[in-house]
Amino acid sequence: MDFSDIFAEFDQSKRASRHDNSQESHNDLVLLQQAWSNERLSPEILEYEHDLLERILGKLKQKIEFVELNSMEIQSSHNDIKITLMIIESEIERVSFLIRSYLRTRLSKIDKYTMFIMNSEDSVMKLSEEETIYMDSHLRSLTKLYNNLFLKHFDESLQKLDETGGGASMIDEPDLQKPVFIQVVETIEDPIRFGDDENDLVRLEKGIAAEVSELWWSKSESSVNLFNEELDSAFVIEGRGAIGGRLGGEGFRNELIPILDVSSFESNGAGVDVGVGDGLLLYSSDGFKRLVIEKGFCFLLFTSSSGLAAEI
Amino acid sequence: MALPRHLQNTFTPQELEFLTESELVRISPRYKFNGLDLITAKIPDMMPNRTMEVPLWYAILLKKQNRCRMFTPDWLTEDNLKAYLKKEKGNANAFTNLPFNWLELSKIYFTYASDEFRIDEIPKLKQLIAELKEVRAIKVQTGLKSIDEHYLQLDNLSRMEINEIRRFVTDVMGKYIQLKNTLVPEDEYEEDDEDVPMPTVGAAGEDDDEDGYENEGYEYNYNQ
Amino acid sequence: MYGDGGIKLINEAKRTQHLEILPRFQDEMVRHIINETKELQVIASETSAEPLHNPDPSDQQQTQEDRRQKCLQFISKLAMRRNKRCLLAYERLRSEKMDHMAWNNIEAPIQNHHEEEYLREYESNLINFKSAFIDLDLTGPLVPPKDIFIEVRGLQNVGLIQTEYGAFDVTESSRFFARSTDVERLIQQGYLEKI
Amino acid sequence: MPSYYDLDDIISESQRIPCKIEVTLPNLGILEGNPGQTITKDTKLELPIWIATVLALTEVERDSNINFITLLQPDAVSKKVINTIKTSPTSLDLHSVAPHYYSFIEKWAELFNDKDLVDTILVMLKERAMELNRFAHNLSGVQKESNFLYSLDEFEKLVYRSAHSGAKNYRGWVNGEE
Repeated sequence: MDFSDIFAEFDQSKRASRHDNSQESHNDLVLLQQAWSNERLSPEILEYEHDLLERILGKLKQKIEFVELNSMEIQSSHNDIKITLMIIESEIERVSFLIRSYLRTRLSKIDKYTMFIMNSEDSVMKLSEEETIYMDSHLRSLTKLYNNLFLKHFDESLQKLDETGGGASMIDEPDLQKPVFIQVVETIEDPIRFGDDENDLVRLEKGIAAEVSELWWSKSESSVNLFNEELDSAFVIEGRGAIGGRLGGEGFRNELIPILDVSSFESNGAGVDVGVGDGLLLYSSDGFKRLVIEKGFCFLLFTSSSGLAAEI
Repeated sequence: MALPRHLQNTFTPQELEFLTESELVRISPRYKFNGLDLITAKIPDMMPNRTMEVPLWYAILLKKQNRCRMFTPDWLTEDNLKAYLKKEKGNANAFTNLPFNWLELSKIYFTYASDEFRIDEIPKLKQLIAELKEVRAIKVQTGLKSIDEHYLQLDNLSRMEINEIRRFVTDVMGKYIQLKNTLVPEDEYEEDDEDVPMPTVGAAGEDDDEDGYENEGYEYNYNQ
Repeated sequence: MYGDGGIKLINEAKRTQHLEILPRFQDEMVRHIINETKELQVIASETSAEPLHNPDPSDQQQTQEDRRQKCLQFISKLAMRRNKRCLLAYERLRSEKMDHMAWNNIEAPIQNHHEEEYLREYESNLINFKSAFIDLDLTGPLVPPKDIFIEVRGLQNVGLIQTEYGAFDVTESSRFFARSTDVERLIQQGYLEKI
Repeated sequence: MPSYYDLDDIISESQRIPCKIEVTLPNLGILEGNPGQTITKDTKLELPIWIATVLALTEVERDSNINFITLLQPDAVSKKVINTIKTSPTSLDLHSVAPHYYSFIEKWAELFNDKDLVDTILVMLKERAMELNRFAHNLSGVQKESNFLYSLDEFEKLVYRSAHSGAKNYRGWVNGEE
């Protein structure tokens, strides 16, 4: 077997892509890890990463086929070949693990909040087609089980599974007040005003943002593009609203940026600095979202050598 | 269940280690090796002794085959760790700015690149890492005392360290929030809807006192 | 007292909450609760009792006497809902255990045929979902991959071993890299050892 | 809002609290174990929370200001318990007072909008959480088995498990477990 044949494919794609965005693959990994991490830590179901998954699954398929095609033929003891296959296979395992864990995390949330999701069009939109089928089918089986075991003995009025009155609502909702750890990964220069009070200013230096679990934006009434083409560095929010959007600055490609949904803001004074490496633990209470940022109150350094956001 | 409970809303340390393995690190190949176009990385051709960046997991694989040298992180030296430790001990209120995956990285390098350190260096480094962790753990415990429903301030705490306390903190803070939520916000309370019947609590004793909890017979005041 | 059976069932569920296996279905307890609920339904429907709490303004005429009479109906309704909650919470936990069995391929006999049926349905739901991701083993390990390949040393002369990565001639003192899943058994059998 | 399917929440609502019947009720003898009988005004008895809280909020007659029952002060918020909570929160056997203490307080505080009570409980929560965290992490100074761990209420037990598993998982990882 000619060694060069086997790897021609790699060489070609490598050369071809050299002029493309060579960061793309790695960015996909970062995005996938981020999606996995956010899904794990946020209480509610997040939007299914259609495009990302499609891209990665496509490449995964190619690699699996490559391994299958070559593994039996390569019985030679050529070390480079063996190692190459080990590398490819190792990566297949790594990527598979991430996707598997991502999908199963989502399914567990879908199971938990089925009734809530079904009652909210926005939530249903977040599911993939397969997930919707899974959810419907699971609910059908469960309903049948409950009916067969006991509900069928009861009056119709007592058979519902989505009753909300009478003290205990049957519709379990994700707890959006649940505290989450967040991390500031970029800085925004201009002050951001929270609430109506002129004094409630927060300055995030350019390049910084507080990475907040997506639960903050999912509930927000309005989200603002933080780093889009027109608005390069900063924005101002007035009144109740949300800060959030996608980061498109240098080195960042559509990274999710924080959403800080704020209706009341407490700080020790105006113009609080939040610096790189700062992280916040936020929570919301009494039905409002609240942001508390104090100087020096932070957690985390960010992050990977690529300069991209990392979840904590 | 689709996802076991122990994996919900948290990470295992192994998972955090896995994430760190995606980080790019510097290596110096020992042999020529063709580049690879992988799913999540494009590895350029490798030339002997030409320093390059590759994902950590990739470096580990090559390292196991003795095909490269791994450069250990700059901060992971005896001198630097001693300096960190000194700083760590010197300030009771803040954590030093170690890399946010310092625990994962040090463990990985000790495990897979032990020969990149000086002879006898690793036990000392491990000892320093353990001391740092210990000093910081005590600060975490102290810091946790400031926990309330608002926020928790723990500057520069690393991802592994956060993960270690994640569930504890979110449980306790969550309960804070729930308890606070039982109260009607003060500004809304005045406009008490007259039609809402209020429960009454019977006094179990006869004493009367201003401070309700000072005696058995406290009354709840519903009107403010 | 109404609801006592329900709480008994829930305590039973709590006791067995962390068991990996599906405990016996508490047929008798469940039947008891169903019967009590049926009785409650009869009581509750004896008069078309309007809800006592949050009275509607048009309800002005309702006398204290009426309301006293209706209190039993009211409590019956509360108790019915309470019983229903207990039953559902009990079965929900069991369904989760069955889901767990399906994900982990745990084969265990299930006595209750409705539950048996549920499990089969869930399994086929799962197979259907998995078919959209044929390249991933969705039921595969949830621990991050680590040391997929390991270096091993032969301890005995075994001869040629075929793996996906070629054949290895396992002899005393031979060394090679192999996929750990391929050589796991050989290590257990003492033919190889991990270096 | 606890989950509808949450076992602990269901159990916590079965906890009984003392009440006084405010009006004679025909047919409600079931409440004191005499089905079919009448239960008379001023009867004192213990009712599960899921009934008691609703009856305590329901008026006998519209605008009468008389509710079916009056809640009597339960032990859990008695002067004695509250004082112990204030003076030595970590030595209190909370589990004996009420196995689902916090859950009970939430329900109680919600009924009475009792800010003082909530503030007191928050202080206790923190003290006890810190203490159990020390146990969970096996920190220096905490070695021998203590009665404290047996005094945890169900929520605290859960917190203990959280803290403990965090510490245990980390140690396992450091020691090379997969």
